[in-house]
Amino acid sequence: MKREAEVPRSALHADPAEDARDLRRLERTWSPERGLWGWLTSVDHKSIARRYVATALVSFVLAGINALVMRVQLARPESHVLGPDAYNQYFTTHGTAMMFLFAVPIMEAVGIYFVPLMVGTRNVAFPRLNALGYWTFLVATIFLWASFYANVGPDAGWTAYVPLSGPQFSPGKRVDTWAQMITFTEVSALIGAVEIITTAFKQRAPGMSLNRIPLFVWAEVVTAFMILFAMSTIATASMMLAMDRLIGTHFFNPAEGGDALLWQHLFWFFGHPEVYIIFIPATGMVSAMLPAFTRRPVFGYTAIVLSLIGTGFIGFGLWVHHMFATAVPWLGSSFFTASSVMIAVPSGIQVLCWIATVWDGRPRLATPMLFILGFLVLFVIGGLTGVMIASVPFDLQMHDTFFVVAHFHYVLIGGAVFPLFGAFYYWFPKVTGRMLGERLGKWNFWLFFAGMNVTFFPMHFLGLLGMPRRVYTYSPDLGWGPLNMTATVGAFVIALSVLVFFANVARSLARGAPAGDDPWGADSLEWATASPPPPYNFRYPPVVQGRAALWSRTPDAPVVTGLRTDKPEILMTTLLDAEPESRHVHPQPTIWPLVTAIGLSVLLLSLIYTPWGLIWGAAAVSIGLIGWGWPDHHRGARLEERG
Amino acid sequence: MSAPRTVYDASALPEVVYGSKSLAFWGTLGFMVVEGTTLAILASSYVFLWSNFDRWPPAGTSPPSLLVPTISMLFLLASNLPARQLAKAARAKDLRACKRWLVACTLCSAGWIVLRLLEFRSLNTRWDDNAYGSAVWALAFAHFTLLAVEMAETLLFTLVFLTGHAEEKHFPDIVDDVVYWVFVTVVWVPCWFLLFVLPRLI
Amino acid sequence: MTLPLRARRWAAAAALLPLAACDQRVQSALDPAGPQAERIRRLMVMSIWIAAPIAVAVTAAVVWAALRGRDSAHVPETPRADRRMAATVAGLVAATVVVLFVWMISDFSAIRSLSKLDGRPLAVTLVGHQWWWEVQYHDSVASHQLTTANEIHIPVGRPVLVTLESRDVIHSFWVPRLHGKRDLIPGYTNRIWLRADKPGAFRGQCAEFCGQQHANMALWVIAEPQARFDAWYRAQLQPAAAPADSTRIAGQKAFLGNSCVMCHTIRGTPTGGRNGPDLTHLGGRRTLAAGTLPNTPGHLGGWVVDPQGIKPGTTMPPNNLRPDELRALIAYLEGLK
Amino acid sequence: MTRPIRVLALALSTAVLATTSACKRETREFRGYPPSANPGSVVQDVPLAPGPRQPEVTARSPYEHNAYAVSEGKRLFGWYNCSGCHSHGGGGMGPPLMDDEWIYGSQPENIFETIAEGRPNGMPAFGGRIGNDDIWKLVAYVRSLSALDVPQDVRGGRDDHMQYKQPEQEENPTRPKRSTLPPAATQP
Repeated sequence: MKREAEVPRSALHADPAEDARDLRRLERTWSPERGLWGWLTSVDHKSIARRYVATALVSFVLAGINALVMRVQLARPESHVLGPDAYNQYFTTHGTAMMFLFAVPIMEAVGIYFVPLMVGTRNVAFPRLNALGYWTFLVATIFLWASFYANVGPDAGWTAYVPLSGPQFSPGKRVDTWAQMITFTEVSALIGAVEIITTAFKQRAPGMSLNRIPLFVWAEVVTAFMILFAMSTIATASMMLAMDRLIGTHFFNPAEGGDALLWQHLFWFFGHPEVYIIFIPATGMVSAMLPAFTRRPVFGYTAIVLSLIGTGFIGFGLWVHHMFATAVPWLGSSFFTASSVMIAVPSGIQVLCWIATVWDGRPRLATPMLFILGFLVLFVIGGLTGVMIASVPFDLQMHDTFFVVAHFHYVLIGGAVFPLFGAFYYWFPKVTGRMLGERLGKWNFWLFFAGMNVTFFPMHFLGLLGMPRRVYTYSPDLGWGPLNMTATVGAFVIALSVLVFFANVARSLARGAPAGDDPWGADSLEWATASPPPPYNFRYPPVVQGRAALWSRTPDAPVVTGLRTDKPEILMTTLLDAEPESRHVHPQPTIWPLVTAIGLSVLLLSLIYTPWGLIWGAAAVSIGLIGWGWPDHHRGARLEERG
Repeated sequence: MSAPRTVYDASALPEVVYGSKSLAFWGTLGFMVVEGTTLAILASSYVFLWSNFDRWPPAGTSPPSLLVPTISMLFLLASNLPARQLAKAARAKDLRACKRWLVACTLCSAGWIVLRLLEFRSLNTRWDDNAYGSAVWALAFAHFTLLAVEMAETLLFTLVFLTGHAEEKHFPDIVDDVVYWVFVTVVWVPCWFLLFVLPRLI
Repeated sequence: MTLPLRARRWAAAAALLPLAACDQRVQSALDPAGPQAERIRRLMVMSIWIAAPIAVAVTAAVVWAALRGRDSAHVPETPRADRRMAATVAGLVAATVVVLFVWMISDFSAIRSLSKLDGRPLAVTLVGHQWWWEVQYHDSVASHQLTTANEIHIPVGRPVLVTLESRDVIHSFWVPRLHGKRDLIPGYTNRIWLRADKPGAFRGQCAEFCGQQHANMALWVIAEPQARFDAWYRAQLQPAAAPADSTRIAGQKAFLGNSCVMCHTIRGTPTGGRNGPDLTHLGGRRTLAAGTLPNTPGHLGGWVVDPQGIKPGTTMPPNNLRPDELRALIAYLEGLK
Repeated sequence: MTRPIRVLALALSTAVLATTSACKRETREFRGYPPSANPGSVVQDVPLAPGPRQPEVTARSPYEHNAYAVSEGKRLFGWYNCSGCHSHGGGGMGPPLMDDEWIYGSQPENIFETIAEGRPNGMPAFGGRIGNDDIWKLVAYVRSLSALDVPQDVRGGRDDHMQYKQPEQEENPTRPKRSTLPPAATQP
């Protein structure tokens, strides 16, 4: 190892030439390689997160098209756009893709992009693992959609209840694709969770003690913890389902002591937290955007953080409210009613804090703000219907009807997609360096808001009128036609609004107004660097002096120097107070995550066909992991050479 | 952005840190949570399915043999002794001791694998006999994969060290590997109790 | 709720104004015909009356908050204003908790009133099949037991205890005008209590996704006064009447000579298939194919010849009958009153 | 960004190619195959006679590669009480169906004929009682019991009831033996 003094380090140079040399070296160290190889080997959290977002948006569009086709089928009674076989694949793939390939990954992806920037560090904690997470996610996406278009789309519902999804009633490989796709995406989600937790715990800028962590980062951390428990559960459950289908185990076969309800318990033990895994990051986005548009910090920081943590805990205690119709004992169901009602309290606290922020601030009605206001209205409606169906009697009537469809679309679109679209408008300038158009943005919002209500509000009434969900047709005698037609019209309005969004993106990429570092006058650290951020994020790691990092910054704000510029070094700090603790050398770009992901694909895909896939796949994965783990020595770090 | 003035110099900070100060520790911890949850879910499924049976193991299935599983479990626990020595050597950055204990640990982990393969035969049931068989096999096999992963990781470190590719940053990695080692071995104790002892007690 | 009846009706109507256009209420949870559905409807109306003002208030607060400070000059943040806001938010949170608590208590009181009905129940077992319902009436006298399909006749005012079982996948029994739903789960035996307080035909539908024809798995609950129910029951116990005229005799021959007998039973003939519905009194039923088609000769003919065109993926195979055979078969089956 | 897109497109099209083979396996034809698939054209009336095995017709049945049809065949096998004699393929009063002995031939057409026209000593004729399309499904299922030409990804898994046998997908192909008619079948 070279002696310390000879190592090039970042320093504040008075001499501009020296300063420029230093900057060039830093840039060289952090930049990915050029061309396709560089693209395949990149471990930069920003480029990986961009790919995540793009891939998830592809699923969003495709699953949205599924929804449109289904709405056309349901617009009139007894229409013949889709048969039952196709319809079942359409709605299953719609739900599966929206949950597993769009909502969860895109929420994590925004976290992977912005958590390092917001805490003032240069990359996520495990960049190569991060790349692996993306590649597995990509494989899962391609796999599900290819299966769907090849008529192997899963058709047992995104909940895949056994025994319908079991070996006897789902012949062929349709449900196997579902089960394996779940395992794939969970690998990627779990990796993302570990990234986010570690980054937020160990890589915060000096001075960013626990009580100064931005609310968005808090939200991502709480989500990541929920993912660790929830996603391992569903990955285990989907493996059990796959084993029942492939090697004849009896977890879910009642005749041999298995249990159909075991699946439902496991599924919903994951499935309910899943909703919060999608929703909590969205609340984080709201809390991140509000200061910029109300020109004041979010009201009730501590209350919001505690609410997030509370939601994270209670979220695991109410899964049985999805199973009231299966005849859970009354006593048990009362407990789950109580916890389902109780979770409205932390959500209520957050909503009240946001309204208080707007109330006491000087709101500026830019597009992101409109999406926040729309979110508040829609989410409250969805939350209220949620409290309704927490009640056992109410749920016995409305469970598995269009009332529930309306409810969860209000919560998921209103509660998560609206903040997400707001976040697109808010952070697009940071990611691309260009502003999105405000005019189209307003169109986008109002069409979305109107379409959302026209589509889903009538569904409440369809449910009350007795229309069950997951039906591909209905009789004209039942009087559901007009409301369904209304909903279909609304769905096309939503589609139009999404088109407007993409038009806006295309227009901005071509000739959008340049953004500058901080177009919104926001308060968090990602705005302290250029737009788009350089590969190393910050020339010097910043030092945080208050909760609103930028607003509380003094003119002579301290920065950290002394990190090496010839090696990708990052600063590690202590968990509680974010005191500088050590320096950590990050890995270089590498192909091995991709190789490992390919090995993992071999493992999981061949497992659909034969148990021996485990052996072949394990061999394939091992190749990737050996390559990954084998040290590549740069700058003579080998101990033995040192003597 | 006004020019930064005050400087916080990081150059004196250490590059190699151990335990909860190191990044890898947190990654390991995360994956321990994931794998612990997986085992907990399989164990809960085992208990859940138990409630469907009058007798457990069900009539016609003999209970699992105790001898090999107990030896295997004790061996797992005992293997923590060399692992502990390995961690100590890594903390002391003692290259030679590390090599020695890495080899010992690799041998230990190979021992686990052999014992676990024998243990599968002590289950006295097949995974496709009934739900009992499925639950037992799933738990035992899931833990087997953890053992295999730990063996592979230790083996990789052993090869890196024996071929002279070791770097200083590997020492904390070895300590994390030992943390995982402790997790993998200790987590089996409740599983062993659940699979082999509890059905005999109730 | 002590409002006068008319006011209550009006309130319910106001809450559900968008529904005024539709009067097809055979399957509406808002038009209860039994005590449980009525109890749940009251709970639903109450919930809507709690929720709607909250939604309106929040929307108003959001809009007002967004507009009021928009053009104002800088509002200085004073610690006092922040404290006042904190007190307001705390008060609203407390109010939320109180509302939720009251709401939850009313849920619990509704649960209690749903669980059991007084009186000696009529025992019915409902067996779910992909994609139809098998209905068995129990009686201590073996010869008084009865199996029929896709229609449950019940006497008005008498409690019915429905035992729920499934032969294949999970289904869910749901007749919104009588009660909420209850799943039919393989390996489990569930029960649900019902009572119809007025005569009528109430449509129900499978509510748990059960495969290709989940959408066309309906049934009817027909509540009749006790005397009519008894008459119906007695008639159902009879085996099918032997066909009298030549067309129907030919129809019976067609039935017995084709694949029908592999799955269906007509009591009084040498048939014993249990894979499809019992057809002994098919002519008396309201619908065919589990509520898919009205029971008319034309629909029956279409169903026999091309079931896969009507319910794609159903388990009934198409039948290649000669036209005269088909006509006779329809006449025979429609005659099984 | 054009390169990444090209890579994506390449990966996508490879995946699509890989899964198109799935189409045959996953199609669900509810109205049955067109009449050309009916047996009239392939099954000749062969007078039963003692002696060497009948020549096996080589035309293929429509359902050997279709998972849904095989599973429908399995359902019908249970519904039409084939298990009454053949047990769950293991044999009882009737011959076992999962071994390598095929008295009347193992080709789909042979089995079709066995089901449709019956065989001496107990096998009833189901022709006219079971539609041709359903018989073909039964044929596909029966052949899946001994894994004859029925690919593993098409064969069924375990049932949701008591297990009498291994799931079909775990069967290894059993090559049919050249067998002669049993003495009982030769008697008039």
